[in-house]
Amino acid sequence: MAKIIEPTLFELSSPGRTGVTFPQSDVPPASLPENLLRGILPLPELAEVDVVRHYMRLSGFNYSVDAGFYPLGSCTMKYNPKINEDTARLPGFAATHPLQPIETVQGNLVMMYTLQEWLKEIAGFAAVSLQPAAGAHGELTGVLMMRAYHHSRGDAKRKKMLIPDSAHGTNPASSGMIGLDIVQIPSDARGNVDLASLRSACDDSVVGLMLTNPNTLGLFDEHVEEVIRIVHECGGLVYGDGANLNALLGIVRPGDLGIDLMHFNLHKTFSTPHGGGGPGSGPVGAAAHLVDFLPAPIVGIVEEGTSETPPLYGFIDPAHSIGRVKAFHGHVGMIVRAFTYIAMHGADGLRQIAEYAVLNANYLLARLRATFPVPYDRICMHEFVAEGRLAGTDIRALDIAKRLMDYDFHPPTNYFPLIVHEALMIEPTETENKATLDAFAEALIKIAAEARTEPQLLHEAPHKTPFGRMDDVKAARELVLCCWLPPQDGK
Amino acid sequence: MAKIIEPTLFELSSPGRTGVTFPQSDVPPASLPENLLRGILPLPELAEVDVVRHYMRLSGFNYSVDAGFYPLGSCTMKYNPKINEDTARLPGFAATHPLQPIETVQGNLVMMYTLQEWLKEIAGFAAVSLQPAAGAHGELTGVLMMRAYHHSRGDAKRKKMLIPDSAHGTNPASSGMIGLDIVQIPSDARGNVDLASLRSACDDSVVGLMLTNPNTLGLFDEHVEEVIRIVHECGGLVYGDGANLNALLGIVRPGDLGIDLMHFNLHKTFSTPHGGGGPGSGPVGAAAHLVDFLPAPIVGIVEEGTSETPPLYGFIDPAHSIGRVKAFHGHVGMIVRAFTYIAMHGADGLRQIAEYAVLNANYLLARLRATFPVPYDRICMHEFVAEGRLAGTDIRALDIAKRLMDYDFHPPTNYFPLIVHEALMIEPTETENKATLDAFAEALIKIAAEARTEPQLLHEAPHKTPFGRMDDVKAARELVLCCWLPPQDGK
Amino acid sequence: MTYIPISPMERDAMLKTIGVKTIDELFKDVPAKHRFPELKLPAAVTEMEAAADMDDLALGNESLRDLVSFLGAGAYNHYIPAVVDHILRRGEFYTAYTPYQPEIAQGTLQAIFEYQSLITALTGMEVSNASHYDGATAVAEAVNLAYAQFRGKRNRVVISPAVHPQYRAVVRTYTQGMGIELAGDDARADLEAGPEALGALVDDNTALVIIQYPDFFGRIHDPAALIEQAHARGALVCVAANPTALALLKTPGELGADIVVGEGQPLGIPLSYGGPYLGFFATRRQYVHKMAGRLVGETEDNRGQRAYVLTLTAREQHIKRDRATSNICTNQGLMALASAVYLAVVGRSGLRQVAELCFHKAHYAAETLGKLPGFSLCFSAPFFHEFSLCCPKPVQEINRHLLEHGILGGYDLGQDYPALKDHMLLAVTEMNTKDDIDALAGVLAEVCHG
Amino acid sequence: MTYIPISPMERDAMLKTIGVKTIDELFKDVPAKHRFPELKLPAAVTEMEAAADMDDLALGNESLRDLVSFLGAGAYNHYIPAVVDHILRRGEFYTAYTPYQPEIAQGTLQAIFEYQSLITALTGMEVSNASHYDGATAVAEAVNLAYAQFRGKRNRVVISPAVHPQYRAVVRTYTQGMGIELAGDDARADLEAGPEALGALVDDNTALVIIQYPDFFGRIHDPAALIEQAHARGALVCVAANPTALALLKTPGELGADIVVGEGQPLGIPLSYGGPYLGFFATRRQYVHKMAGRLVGETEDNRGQRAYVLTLTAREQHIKRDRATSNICTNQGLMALASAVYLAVVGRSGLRQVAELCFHKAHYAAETLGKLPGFSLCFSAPFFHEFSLCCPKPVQEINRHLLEHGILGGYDLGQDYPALKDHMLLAVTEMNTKDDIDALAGVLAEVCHG
Ligand SMILES: Cc1ncc(COP(=O)(O)O)c(C=O)c1O
Ligand SMILES: Cc1ncc(COP(=O)(O)O)c(C=O)c1O
Repeated sequence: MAKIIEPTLFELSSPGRTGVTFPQSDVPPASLPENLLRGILPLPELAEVDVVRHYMRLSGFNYSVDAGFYPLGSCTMKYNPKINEDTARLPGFAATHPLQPIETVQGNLVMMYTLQEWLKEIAGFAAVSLQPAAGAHGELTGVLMMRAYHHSRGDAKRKKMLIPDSAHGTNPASSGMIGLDIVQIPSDARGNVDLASLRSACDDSVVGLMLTNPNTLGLFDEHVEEVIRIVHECGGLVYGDGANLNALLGIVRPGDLGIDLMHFNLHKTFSTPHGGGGPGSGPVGAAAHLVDFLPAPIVGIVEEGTSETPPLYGFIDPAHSIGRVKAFHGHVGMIVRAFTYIAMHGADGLRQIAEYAVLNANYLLARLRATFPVPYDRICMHEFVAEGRLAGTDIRALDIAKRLMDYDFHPPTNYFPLIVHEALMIEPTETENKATLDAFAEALIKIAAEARTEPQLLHEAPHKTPFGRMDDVKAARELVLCCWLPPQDGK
Repeated sequence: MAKIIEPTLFELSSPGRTGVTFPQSDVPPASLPENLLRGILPLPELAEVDVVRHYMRLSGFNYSVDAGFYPLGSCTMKYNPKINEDTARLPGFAATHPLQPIETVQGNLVMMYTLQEWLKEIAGFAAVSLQPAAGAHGELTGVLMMRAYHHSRGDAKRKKMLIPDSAHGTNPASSGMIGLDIVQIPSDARGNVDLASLRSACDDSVVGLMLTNPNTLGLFDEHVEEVIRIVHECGGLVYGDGANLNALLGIVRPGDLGIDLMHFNLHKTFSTPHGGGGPGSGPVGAAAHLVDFLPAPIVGIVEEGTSETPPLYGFIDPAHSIGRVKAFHGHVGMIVRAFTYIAMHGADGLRQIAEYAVLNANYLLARLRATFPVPYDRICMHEFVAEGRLAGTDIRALDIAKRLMDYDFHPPTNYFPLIVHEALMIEPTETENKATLDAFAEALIKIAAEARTEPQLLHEAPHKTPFGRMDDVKAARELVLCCWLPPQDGK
Repeated sequence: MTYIPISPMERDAMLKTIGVKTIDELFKDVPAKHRFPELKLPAAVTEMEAAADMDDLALGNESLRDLVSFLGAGAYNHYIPAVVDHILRRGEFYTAYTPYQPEIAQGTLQAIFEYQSLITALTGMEVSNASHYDGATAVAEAVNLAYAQFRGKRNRVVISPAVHPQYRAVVRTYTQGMGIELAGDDARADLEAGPEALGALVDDNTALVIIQYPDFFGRIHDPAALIEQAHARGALVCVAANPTALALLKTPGELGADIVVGEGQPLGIPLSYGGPYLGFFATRRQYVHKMAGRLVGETEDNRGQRAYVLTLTAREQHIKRDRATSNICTNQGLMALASAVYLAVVGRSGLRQVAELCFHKAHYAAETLGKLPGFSLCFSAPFFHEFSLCCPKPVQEINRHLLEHGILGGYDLGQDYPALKDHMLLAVTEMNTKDDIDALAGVLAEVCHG
Repeated sequence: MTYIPISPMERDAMLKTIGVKTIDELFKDVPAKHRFPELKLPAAVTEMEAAADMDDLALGNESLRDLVSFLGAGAYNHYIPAVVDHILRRGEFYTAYTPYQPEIAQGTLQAIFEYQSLITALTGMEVSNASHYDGATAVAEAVNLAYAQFRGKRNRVVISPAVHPQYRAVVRTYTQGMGIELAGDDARADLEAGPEALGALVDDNTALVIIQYPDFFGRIHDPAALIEQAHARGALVCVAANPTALALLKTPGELGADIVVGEGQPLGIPLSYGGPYLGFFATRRQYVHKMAGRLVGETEDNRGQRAYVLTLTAREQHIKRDRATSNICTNQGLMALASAVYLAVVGRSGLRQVAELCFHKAHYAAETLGKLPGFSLCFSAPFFHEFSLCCPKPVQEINRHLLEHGILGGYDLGQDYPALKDHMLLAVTEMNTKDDIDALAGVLAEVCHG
């Protein structure tokens, strides 16, 4: 029997114990439909103090941005300003119902409209929908829009989506999900999209290209305009995976480069917290020719204002919308946070974000390139990818990642992008100071030395964390996915 | 050099770094009085993320009620309901200025008036002042009132305050602070006030008696009415130290027993959190003959209501008030929490608090009396005091306390009350469940066994905490009480 | 105001280490003609100003703190115990990423594992994933599961017209261009017909039958017969359930459902003008390999401690790429945590209490309003906490009047169902007092006279 | 609703272990005739109801969210960065007791140590304690220190009439019956006289001289000469300082003060209708043994780690009992933490910015209002962020008008100082915009005409 460090809610439960209770009914009782009633409701029985202590203890097992450096490549784990948590909780926002008459929620609608405008301006698009719930959801929205665009032009034969081999898994998955065929485009020796391969893949069956730029190597494609031109020439569209927009704020607008549509990750670039897995928010921006295909509805002015009265904001359905991608209007709680964040930064502040994100990444690259192989070694953007191998040792990226935990750092992303062996994908973000970066670099350099002198230290790492390495095979084999059992007491 | 686990704010500071900044001025500048200006402002320079991480790490070094069992005798470390934290932060309360016209703060005043009424009812007094900031502050208020009462009757010769030997240090300190002479009254063999000694101390120089009942042994004085009668007979007053009121809610009203005045600890009995040392709140209740001496002002009805309009609440100065004991009206933030708490409990709920606090204490006593000597062993109230000595070992209460930390419990209060050798004063409170009490008892029993088999384990405890035993002598000798040094950069 | 903790001095030292003179040099790969655009955004504000501005914006809304609400239709006004947000505010939870590194993410992992357990307990199913974006996308993902289960060989999905109109819309969006035929998705269908009527639409090409329980109109139909019919044709059945109602009602699991999804918002999640919410998704063990999303399983660490990890990751996009069942990556982690804390703290008796309060109050409201002259109840089936009221005037007009009395009226069913012109869908929860309901009745009575 | 986690079954098992049959038996020592009184309290409510009731009560106040405020007089409306409350909400901090067990309280101990350091940095002093109840009681404790320092042999305390009237009241309360003579505590004194005038009151029997800096009227006087005078007589000097002003002004330490106290509320603590606030208390090293309150000192643990403990505890009530300098036990720990977080996050430049904004805005206000017909500034001394305005009508009447325009006017000085009838003390902080000030001027101009 494994040792139980913290019992589950069900194990902590005790018959008859109660937590938060509710008032007695103030109306005459109606009769319950006996034939439709369930038996036992097998939820735990706990007092409030039990619940608080349980989650206090669980929280102590987590690493977080609030606790330390979290250079998880591709995830933009920047500091989440606390003011955003407060503004999102203002009852004026948090206690509004999604189906209220628009006249009663002009605060929400002005805010959402303004954020649409700001995102258009920041990335160079003609319109933005705030509906998608996360990056991948934005991608799904985007690929549906791309296909709908072609169909609207009577062009139904396009079925191929071009995706660079460095792309995030959600890119092919999004395209695959709607039935497109994926054609993988290799990268060239400098980490760019290989132009020759791209050219030969481009024909009139191409829906488009899903481009991540800077790509997942952290590199700005040196021929980005050429790449886009090639796709456009064959009638394809270029989708931008905006996960890496943090590097481009105030530096270049994807729309200006010719990207046709793109999702934003408010939960990366605009600092809405990741929540241990979500919620995110993945607005989609579209160039003029794609505006009509955006998910319905978007926020717009439904009655122009006058000199005395402000305009009335409401919802507008794009003419050829692909439809709704979720219920209601998007992750408004996240939208409030991103709005607050952008308002506090302004144009100069946004540019500084990109500048310092890129400065920090290049600084770490400079400090680490002598220790770890860096396969595509040139000036990077907000992140870079090293190889977690060390000549003459059997150390793997995973070992290095785990050992970093003993130095109280969150490891970088491992094993992604797939085109780098033993990838360690390092994204420091702009909210880390030099002392932290130095300490991190020094820890990695020390670990590289340990790999030679005491490799067991790495193989068996982590040592100082509350939990050690996991038996993934057991989990997959036994598939214990929940912990409740119908209680015995028949209640 | 000692190893630094977490640098101080000053050590983390870096020149030129900024955190929260403020807007540019929107008014024409005035000229600063150059001759009155300071040089360097030697505060740290940190970013918000630095501050958050620092305090996250510090918080991880603390034990708390939210984290686990905290049977710190005399402190009533019960669970603090989360709703109280929210109600106290409602902007309608938290953003009101103490000097606003009363017409604009009727919400505050109704609440404060109602809490006064509730506290009167709960403890059996004629009036209550919410002004005192903590228990000791309530005591100071009380002893000043007692003397003022005597003086008002032309009786200026009373200078002696009787204080049982089991009393908390604040009792003699409060009396000493206003220049009274303290006469210590011993306890009898059953832990009661020794009646003979009391009788012989009582004469016309006695201001009164400061009585803690249940006392700090956790025992209800078996002759409480007799004790009070004796003091009253010599013209003295009886002050009740209400720190232990948790045991009496709905069980008996101190006022009904003849106590003349008493402080409440909202931060014990009524669950306002201790805050790592404060703030507390120490309202004082007074019997009819002492009402006029309460600190000024108290909340009252200043204009009676009509069938249409509610009464107007405001401030009233008691006729012979001792004066103000602090600025403004008391710890309103704590008052909101206590109000919420009492409202949720009602009369039955309050009685249950006392019942279960006493049940839990007696249960632990029953489980532990075979293992540790209990000098005054009878049915206890909300707490009891054992001796932390074990025959045939050199183990002290301190060793046991420190070893308990390794079992993830907060130790009981040590070395208080002074009349028990090696005191371990255990107050479980009503918000702990049986499983926790059992685990605690078992840990203590196990520790008693360890004391015999592996005494070093105890002498050197704690082992599993982030910090080990402290060098108190070094602290007192070197007296390093702050950590900033004028910076060198001359900025 | 920015959050950059690097001083100019430090910046210069770093540039030197990098080997460039200015930050601008780091951006030479960016086409010069588009480099450094001037963004037309309002001037930056400090935190103090932002706080005030956001306060003002929020005051531009009339919130449910000011209004008495009878609006539901997929998002419900329930009491959220204080403890829920207190736990959500812990930085250890909300500023962590998806738990890719289990050694330092057991807090999140165990919390998800418990969430999965709570959802299976509530729904009567065997496995639950770690969440979907919302109830609507969870329904769409059920279609994906069924489609994958039959390897694309069954192309028909039967969906009840009494499924939330927005959920049906999302299913249409997700399935467009896939050659999937949606049967039953007809707002002009006979809405009185019970679930059995749907049975007629199920054929051997049907991959999935989707119903809602209680349905969009709040009605509780026993779906057992329909489920049997569907299974007889080899089709799977997905039930979109209201989680509060499941405290009272037979579980979809008992009733034979293959997939149970739903909107988890009623479980301790603020209305927040529509999101973030929580799509829950549970199914039977046999379909687990086809299920989308994160999944946490129990295991052990190398110190012999019980622990949890993300498992069966081979189903997911980062491994399977274009052959993954779904593209989902970021999900609703923190909202799943909110619902778990909610379920833990209200517990067995509390959730039942909430459900009963909803039931009794809704029935009191239905009885009171149904008797008002000019008004009538539109369906006769048993219902949970929502019901359709046939009104003597357009719903919008009535709602305008209600708003003047501080009451947020019900949902205008006419927007989605032509036959339900002048029908209002009203939701009643534990947050509505008898006085609220009587006040609603009072204003409605007036409106009718006016 | 209670928070008792013991089920009836468990209760019975526990009673059995104890050896009694019922809980009531545990109370047999309580005199029967008073046992189990029936408390007349309103029926218990659940959390949901309590939340709503408290919301209603809070709405019974007009708060500074709704009003533009120029009210100060010892409590100031400053911006509190969001991060302050986020840290205060961590259960590890707010649900811990006083750090009696340092091995498991280093979070609190280091936080207090840093607070002490921040206070000494701000005041220019050598040692600070861990807090007093508020500014007023901190002043009273300064009297205790001085009295103890001279072993009760000096019985005179000189206090400026320009010290906050409530602080003076508290000093009177604390010193009553001790044979201490309070000189200068006269609301009819010449208020134009600078601190030097106080000097005349200092004699060889004087233990302590107390002034406020800036004073209650907002004025900044250089106290150096007075301090010299006092020291020449062997007396100690206590300066009650506004901590925000100390970002700009010469420190009392530089100026020679022996004790510096003050109200810490401006440092990130909500107004909360007057409390809980924070009394800070700093002094010179030589007086540390006479200082009241908790004190944290640096040390090492037995693992060689730097650590912190409560030190010099022999001064305190639990050791010294009746001979302790003060009875203080529970202090303002969490408020001290709030001020430390505030000072850390606004930092060197932020606090200076706040102070300058206060200064400039107050001066703009003074200039604007002082020019209004019928109004005039009452003092000519330099001031910080508060000033006295002589008004053409009773302050209460003016304030009623202002309130109608959503403005909370200043403090009516006439209540405390007969000579200042119709004088209003106005405070201006970074929270007041130029528009606010202009609006105030507009309404005042109207009032004067009316
Ligand atoms: C490059 C890239 N694209 C897409 C995504 C998917 O975004 P989301 O997780 O918000 O769905 C990610 C997320 O990690 C990503 O890094
Ligand atoms: C019995 C007793 N009396 C008085 C006090 C003093 O109360 P406070 O700490 O609130 O000043 C305490 C506090 O621990 C106590 O336990």
